Amino acid sequence: MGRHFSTKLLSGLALATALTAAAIASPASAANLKMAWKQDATGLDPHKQPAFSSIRLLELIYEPLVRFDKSLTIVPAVAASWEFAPDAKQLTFKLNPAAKFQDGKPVTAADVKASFERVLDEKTAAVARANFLSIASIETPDDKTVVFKLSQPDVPLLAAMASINAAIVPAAEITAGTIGTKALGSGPFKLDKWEPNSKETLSANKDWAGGKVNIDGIDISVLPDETAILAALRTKQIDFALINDPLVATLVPKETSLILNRAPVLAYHVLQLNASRKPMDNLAVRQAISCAVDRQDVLDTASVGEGKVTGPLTMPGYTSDASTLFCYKKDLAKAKKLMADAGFANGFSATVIAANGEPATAAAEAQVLQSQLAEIGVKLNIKMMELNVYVDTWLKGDFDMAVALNGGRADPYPMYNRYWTKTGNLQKVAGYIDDTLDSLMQKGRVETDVAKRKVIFSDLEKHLVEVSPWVWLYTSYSYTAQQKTVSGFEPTPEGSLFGLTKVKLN
Amino acid sequence: MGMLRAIFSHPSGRIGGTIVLIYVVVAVLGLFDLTPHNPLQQYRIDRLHAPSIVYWMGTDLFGRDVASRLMKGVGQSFLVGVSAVALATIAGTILGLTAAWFGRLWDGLVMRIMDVLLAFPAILLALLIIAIAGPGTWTSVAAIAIVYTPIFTRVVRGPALSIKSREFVDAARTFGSSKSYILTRHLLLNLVAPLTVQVTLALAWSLLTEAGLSFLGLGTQPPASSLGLMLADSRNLMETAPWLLIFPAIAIMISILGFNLLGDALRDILDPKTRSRTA
Amino acid sequence: MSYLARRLLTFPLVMLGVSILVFFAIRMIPGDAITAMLGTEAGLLTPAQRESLAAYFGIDQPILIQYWKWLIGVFQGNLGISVIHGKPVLSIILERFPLTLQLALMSMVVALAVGLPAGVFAATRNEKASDLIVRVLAMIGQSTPNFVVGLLIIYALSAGFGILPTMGEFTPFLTDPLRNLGQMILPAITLGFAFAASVTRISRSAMLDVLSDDYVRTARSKGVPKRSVIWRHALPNALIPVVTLSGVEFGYLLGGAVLVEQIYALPGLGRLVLEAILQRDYALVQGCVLFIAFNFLVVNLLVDLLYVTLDPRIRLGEGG
Amino acid sequence: MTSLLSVSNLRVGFGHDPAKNEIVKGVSFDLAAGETMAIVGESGSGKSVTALSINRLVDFGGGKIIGGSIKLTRVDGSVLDITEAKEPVLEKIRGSEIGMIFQEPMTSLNPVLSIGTQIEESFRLHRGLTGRQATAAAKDALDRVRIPDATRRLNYAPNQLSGGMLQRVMIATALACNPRLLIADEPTTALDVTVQAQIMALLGELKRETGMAMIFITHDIGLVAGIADQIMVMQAGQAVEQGALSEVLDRPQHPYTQHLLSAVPHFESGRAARADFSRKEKETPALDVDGLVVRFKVKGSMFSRAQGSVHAVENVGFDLMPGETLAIVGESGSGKSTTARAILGLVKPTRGRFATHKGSITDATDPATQMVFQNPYASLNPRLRIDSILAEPVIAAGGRVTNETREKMKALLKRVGLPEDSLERYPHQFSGGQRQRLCIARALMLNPSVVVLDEAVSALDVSVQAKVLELLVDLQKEYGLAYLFVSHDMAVVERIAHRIAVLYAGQIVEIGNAASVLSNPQHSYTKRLISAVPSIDRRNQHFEIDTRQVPSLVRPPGFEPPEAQWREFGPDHRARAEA
Repeated sequence: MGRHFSTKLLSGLALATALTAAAIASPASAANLKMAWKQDATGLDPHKQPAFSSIRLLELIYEPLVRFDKSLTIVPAVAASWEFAPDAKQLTFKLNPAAKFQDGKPVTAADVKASFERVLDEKTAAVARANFLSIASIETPDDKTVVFKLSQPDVPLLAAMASINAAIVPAAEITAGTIGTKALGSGPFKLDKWEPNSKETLSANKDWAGGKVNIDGIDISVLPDETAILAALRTKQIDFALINDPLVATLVPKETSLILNRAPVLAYHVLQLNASRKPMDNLAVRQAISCAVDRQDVLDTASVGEGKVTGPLTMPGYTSDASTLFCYKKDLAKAKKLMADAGFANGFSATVIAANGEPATAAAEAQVLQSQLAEIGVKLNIKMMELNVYVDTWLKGDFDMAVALNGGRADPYPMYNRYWTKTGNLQKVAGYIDDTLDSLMQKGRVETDVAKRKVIFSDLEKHLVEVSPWVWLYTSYSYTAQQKTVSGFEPTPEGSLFGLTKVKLN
Repeated sequence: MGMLRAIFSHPSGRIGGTIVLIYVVVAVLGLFDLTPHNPLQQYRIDRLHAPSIVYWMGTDLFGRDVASRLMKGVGQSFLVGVSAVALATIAGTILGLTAAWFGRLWDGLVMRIMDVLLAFPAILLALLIIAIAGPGTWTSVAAIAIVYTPIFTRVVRGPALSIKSREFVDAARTFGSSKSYILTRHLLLNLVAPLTVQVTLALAWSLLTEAGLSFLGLGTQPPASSLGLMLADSRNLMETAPWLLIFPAIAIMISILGFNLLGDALRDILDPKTRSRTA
Repeated sequence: MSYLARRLLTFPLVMLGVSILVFFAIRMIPGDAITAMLGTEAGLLTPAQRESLAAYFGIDQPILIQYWKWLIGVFQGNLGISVIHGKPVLSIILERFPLTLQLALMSMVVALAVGLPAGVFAATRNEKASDLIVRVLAMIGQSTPNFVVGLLIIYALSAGFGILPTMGEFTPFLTDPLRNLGQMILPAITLGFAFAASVTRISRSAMLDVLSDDYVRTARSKGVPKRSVIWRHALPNALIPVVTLSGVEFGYLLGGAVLVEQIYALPGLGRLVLEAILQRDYALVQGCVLFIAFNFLVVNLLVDLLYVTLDPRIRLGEGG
Repeated sequence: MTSLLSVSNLRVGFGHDPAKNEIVKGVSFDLAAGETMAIVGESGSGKSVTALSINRLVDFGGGKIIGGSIKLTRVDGSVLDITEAKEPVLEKIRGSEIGMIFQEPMTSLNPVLSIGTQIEESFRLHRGLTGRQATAAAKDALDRVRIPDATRRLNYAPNQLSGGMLQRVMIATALACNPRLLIADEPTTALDVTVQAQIMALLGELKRETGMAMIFITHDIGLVAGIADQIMVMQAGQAVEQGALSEVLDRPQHPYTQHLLSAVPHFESGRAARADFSRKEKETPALDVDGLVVRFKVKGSMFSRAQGSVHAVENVGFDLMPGETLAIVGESGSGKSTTARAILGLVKPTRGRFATHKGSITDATDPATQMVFQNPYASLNPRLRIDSILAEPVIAAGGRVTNETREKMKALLKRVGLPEDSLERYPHQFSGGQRQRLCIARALMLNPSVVVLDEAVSALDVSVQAKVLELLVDLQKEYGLAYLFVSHDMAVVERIAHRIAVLYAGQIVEIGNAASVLSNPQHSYTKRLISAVPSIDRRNQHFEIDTRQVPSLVRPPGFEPPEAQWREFGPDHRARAEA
C-alpha cells in the first residue's frame, strides 16, 4: 500500500512541472505586443467613461480633435489646424484630409458636429459636458472645416477638446446607437475582441492618419494581482505592463532584463478636510493640521519616496516651488499654538475615510497621517471602504476627513472649477468657498494671455494653501515596465498609452 | 478537571492542546498590549528592518515591530474567531434544537432558510454583509457568524433528532416533564460532545475566512492588525521584506493546526463509540 | 419516492429565497451602477443626466417592480443584460463557467487521488508512527490559507525556475489541452491541497469505524485475505461519508474559488461575481448567484441520490 | 476417537500489556469430529474470547494469545497449532475448515453487497468457483438452510430480510465449504423464541447431515439441552465445570453451575407460576383498558393515496387489580410494546379508553402510572447525576426538591439495593443490573399505583435477572403495586406473572390465570409459543422446521377486524375462537 501510494504522488508532480514548462514556450502571435494591467476598462463609450482604466484603452481606438504631447503642448489629431477668432468667441478647425474611420469612411465635419452635439445632449450624460457649455452653435461650412461659435471667450475649451471624452465618433454610429457596444474610431488600433476583466486583443489600424504603427497588434491580459504581473514580466510571458503600486514598481529595476518607465502625473494625493464640519470649520485648526503634516515623510513611507511634494497646481508651467508655500515644512510648535488659539489644546477625534486599494497607497497614507496628527492631539479613526461605497460617501461630503487621489488636468480651470467656484458641482465635497477663490477662478477662465493666467492661478494656489480646506501632499508617478527588447515608448503626464503607437519590438 | 487530563493523554490532543494554550496566552498578552514594542508605534526611521535582536521579527512598511503586531494580530484574529463562532453556535443551537424538537412546519422553514444561506456562495455572503455594514471588526464577526450558522444548525439538528428518540427522553415524557426541561437537560446536555468538536473546527475555519476577507480588503481595519490583514499587506512586499509574509503565514498555519488537532482529540474523547479504539 | 419528491419541492423554494436575498442585499450596498461607472465624476451629472443613466441601468423604477420584472425574466430563461459587458448575463456565465467547472473537477481529482489513499493508509496503520505523520501532513494542508499557498507557488516558480502558468485568459481543454493543463494544474493543486486534507481525515475516521463493524469480522471469518477485506468490504462502506463531503465541497467549488482565481488571474465564476459586485452590475450578480445556487442544490441532490444507491440501508421513505 | 481439536491451557489477554489484562485464564478441552461442545457462561466470563481465539479472530479485536496451544487436526490428518500459525495459513483455514456464525445477524452481513455475492465469496476463495458456477453453489447453500425462493433472494440486500432469515444466510455462508468445525457465538440470542427454535432445529439437522463438529456458545443453559453432547461452564475466564451433557445437568458439582441451574429462571410449563394473589370481586381495577386500537398511516408516495395503515394494536382490553401482575407475552411485531407505550401516552392511540381508580387518564402526566424501559444503558441520561435523574419526576409533577425528597431518594435507593452515595455518581459508573434498579427507584418516586415494565429484564444477565425479579415481587407486595409486565421470555413471565395475556398480530389470542394458560394452552399460537421455549428436561428433542413468517399487519384503509368470539376454559382462562 505505502509503496504504491508514494510513486503515484511523485509521478503526478513530475507531470505537472513538465506541462507547465511546455505551456509557456508556445508563443502568442509573433509581432503582437503582449501587455498586462491590473484594472480593466469598464466600458467602450468614450463620451461616458471617465474611469482612468477605460480612457487608457479608448485612447488607442478613438481620436479627439487635438491631443497633448509629452510636454502637454496641444498638437494635431483629427484636426490638422485650428485658430481662435480675435475676440476668442469663435474657434475654427481644419480637419486632416487623410483622417479615416477604421471602417474606411473618411472623417467629415458632420461627424465632428454630431459628436459634440451628442456630448452636449443631457440624455447622453456625457462626462465632460460641463467643459463645453460655452459652445453656442457648431457650423460646418464644408466637409473639412468646423466652426464653434462660443457664448463667451473660453480659453480652456481647446485643452478640454484634447480629452478622449470629446472623441470624434461616426455620425452613422450615433444614429444607430451602437457607440457603447461597437468600438469604431479613427485611432491607431482596432478593437478585435474584448472579454471584460479577462483580456483585449487590438490590431494595428493600417490606414491610420497619424502615421505608421510598428507593431501588428496588442494582446492585453488583466492580472488583478500585481505580484502576478511582476512574475509574468520576469518569465517573459508579457512584454509590457502597467503597475500602480510603487512597492511592486520599485522591484522592476532589480531585474536586469526589465526597464521601468517612470512619468510624473497630474493626479495629486491629498488629505481633504471637511471645512463645513466642526472643528474643521475653524481656520486655525485647518492650518494647525497643515503644519503638523510632514508631507515628505508621508511620501517616503506610503510610496517609498516615489514622487514629489506638491501644491494644488500640478501641471507643467503652473507648478511652484513647494517649500515657498504656507507651512510646507513641518512646524509642530506653530501647529500646537494654532490648536491652542482655536481652543483645542488637547485636540479632538475625527474619522478619516479611504478607499480600499484605490489608490494602492491609501491605507498606508491614512496610517502615517494618523500617527503624525496624533502629535497635536488629533485622534484619527481610519475607516477603509470598498471603492464605490467610498465614492458614494465622498460625493455626499459625508466625512470628517478623506484620503484621496484626485485627477489633474493640463489647465487649472477645468481641474478646479468643480470645487473652488461658487457654481462648482462638487462644492459639497470641497466643503469651503470664499469670494477670492471664486473671482480668481473666473478671471483665470477668461484671461487669454498665458503669463497673466500664471500669475492669477499662482495667487489662487497661495490662497488655497493658506485657507487649507485640503492638505495637498504629493504627486507620484505612473509606471510602465517593459522587456529590454521593447523600445520607443514615451510616457505622458496624463498617463496615456498613446506612446504605444511608437513602440518597436526588436 | 477530568477533561484536561483526557485531552493531554490523547496523542494529537497533547500537541493541539499545547498549541492552543500558547496562542491563548499570546492573544491575551496582545489584547492587553503587553508586547515588546507598542504595536501601533511607527519608528519610521527603522522602516522594513530585517529581524534583529531589537525587532525579533523585523519591522513593517511604517517601522512598526512585527512581533508586537503579530501578538496583537493573534488577539484580534482570536477575538473575531471566538465571537463569530460563539454567535454561530448559539444561533445554530437554538435553531437546530427547535427544528429537531418541533419538527414539520418549523423544521421545514428553518432548514429551507439554512439551505438558502448554504446555497449562497460563502465569501460573497460575507462580502455583501460587509459592503452593506461597512468593513470593521464587528462586521467581520457578523459576516463569519452568518456564514457558519447554517453549518452549526445542521450539526445540532442531526444528533438532536437521534437523541429525541432515545429512551430517556421517552421516560421524561412519561413523567410529563416540561418541553423546556427536556430541551435543556436532556437534548442540550447531550449535544455538548458534537458541539465542542464542531466549535474547535469552526474556530480553525473562521481564521481562514478572516484571512480571506482581509486579503480582499474587507476584514479587520488598519491600523489594527489581524493575521489575515498582515498576510494581505505583505503581498506586494513579498520580495523586499519576506519576513512580513513568513511570520504571519506560520502563525496562522500553526494556530489552525492546533485547533484541528484539538478538535480531533475532542472528537475521540467525547464520542463514546471511538473511545474504546484509542485506548 | 416521497423523499426525492420532497427534495424537488424544496428546490424552487430555496431558489426563490436565494433570489430575494441577492436582489435586495446588493441594492442595500451604498453606491450604485452610476457611481460604479462614473466614480467621482458622478457628482458632475445634472439631474436630467442622472435620470437618463438610471433608466439605462434600469434602476429608476420602484424596487419591487424591478424584482418582479426580473423574476418573470428568469422564468423565461432570460437573466437580463449585463451593463458592463453589454451582453446577456447567461452567455457571460456560460463563457466563464467551463474554467470554474474544470478547476472544481481537477481539484476534486487531486483531493481524492491524494486524500483517499492517505486516509486508508493511515487507518490501516492506526496509531503507529506513519498514521500520525499522515494526519499531521493532512492537517497542515488544511491549515494553510489557499491564497498563501498560491502566492508562494507563484513566487517560487517565477523567481526560482522562471516558469509560470499562462495567466489572464483561459484556453479551453479541447482547443489546446497542453496549454490548458499547463494553466490549470497549479491552481488545481493549490485548491485541491486543502480539500485533500479534509478527505484524508474523513476517510481515515470512516475506515476506522467500518473496520470495527461486525461484517468485517464476518468477512475475516470467511478467510478473506487482509487486502481484499479493505478494498472489497471496508472501502465501499467507508466511501459513503467521503462521497457526502466531496459532494458538498464540489458544490462550493462550483461557486468559483475567488481567492485562487484572483492570484492565478483566472477569469472564473468567482472573480466574475466579485467584479460584478464591485461594479454594481446588478443583473450579472443576480444571474451568477442564481446559477451558483442552482448548481449547489443540483450537486447536493445528486450526492443524496448517490448516497442512497451506495447504501441500500437508507430507505427512501425516511431520508431528508 | 481422534480429537479434531485439542485446546490446552489457553490464556488470552487484551490491551497494551495483555499479561496484566488476562480475560481467558487457562482453558483446556478436547473436541472429537462430529461432536458438539456447549460453552455456557454470563457476559465477561470469557466464552466469546475463547471462541474467537480458535480461529485467531481475537487478534483483530485487540486481543493476543499469551499461552497454551490449540491443536487442529486438518483434513489431510496433519496437526496444526493455531496459536503459532502465520496469517496466510490462517486465511486458508478460516471458512474452509473452521466456519463461524455470530450473535447479531442484522449487522453481520455487508450492507452494500447483495446476499448472493457474499455467499459466492466463500466458494470463490476456497473452491475457485466463479461466475455461474458460484451462483449455482450459492443457491444450493440457501436451499440447504431452507430459505424459500432462493434464486430471487440472492440479489436481495441484507436490510430486506428479517433477523431469522439473515441468520440462515449466515449459516449458509459459514457452511458453504463444509468446514469440519462450526463455531456458533450466541447465534439465537437476538432472535424471537419461535425463530430461535427453528435455527436450533436447522443446526441440529445440518450437524447430522454433514457430521461437522460444533462449539455452541450461549448464556441460556436451557437452550443447550437440545443440542450439546458436552458442556463447559465458564466463569471469570476459567472453566469451572465440564463434562457430558446429562452428567453436568443432572449432577452439577460446582456451586456456580448449580446456581445457573436453580436460581436462574427456567421454564417449567406453568409449575413455577405465582399463586400468591387472588382477585377480589368488586374491587375497582388499578388499570382498566378497553377497546385499545393503535394504527399508523402508511404514507404513500407524493402522488398515490395513502396505501392503508399498519394495524399495530387491534381492540385490546384487560383490567389490572392493585397488587396483581398481568404479563403481556408476544414476539416482535405482535404489538405488545405499542400497547404499553399507548397506555403511557408515548403513542397516540386511534381509539380506546383507559381508567385507573383515580379516574380516567387522558394524557401521560398522570403520576399514578410509571414505566421502566428495556435498555438500562439508554433510559438514563448519561450527562445527569443520579440525584437530578431521580428528582426529575418530582419537578415534572410540579413539586420542589426538598431535603425531604432527598431523604426519600436515599430510602428508595437502599430499598432497591443500591449504596446511598450513588446520588453523586453518574449512570456510566453503574452495571446494567444496577441501572435497572435506578429506573425502578425513579418509577417509584411518585408512589405510582401502576408500573408498566416494557421488557424490563431482557437486556440483563441471567443471574442479575433473577435478583431484579425478586426485587420487583418484594416491592409489589410492600407497595401493593400493579405490574403490567411486557416480555417475550416465557421463563421470566412464569416467575412474575399472576395472569398472562398472549398477543399475536396486535390481538389478544388467549388471556387468563398464569398457571392454567402455561400448563394447558388452548390457542394454536400459544401452543406453538410454549413448545418453542427451550427447557432443560427436553433433551435432544427433534424440532420440526417451519418457515412461516410473521403476517404483515398492513390493512387497506377503512378495514375493521371481525368481532372476537371467546371460548372459556375455566374461571379465568379464555381463548379467541380460531377460524
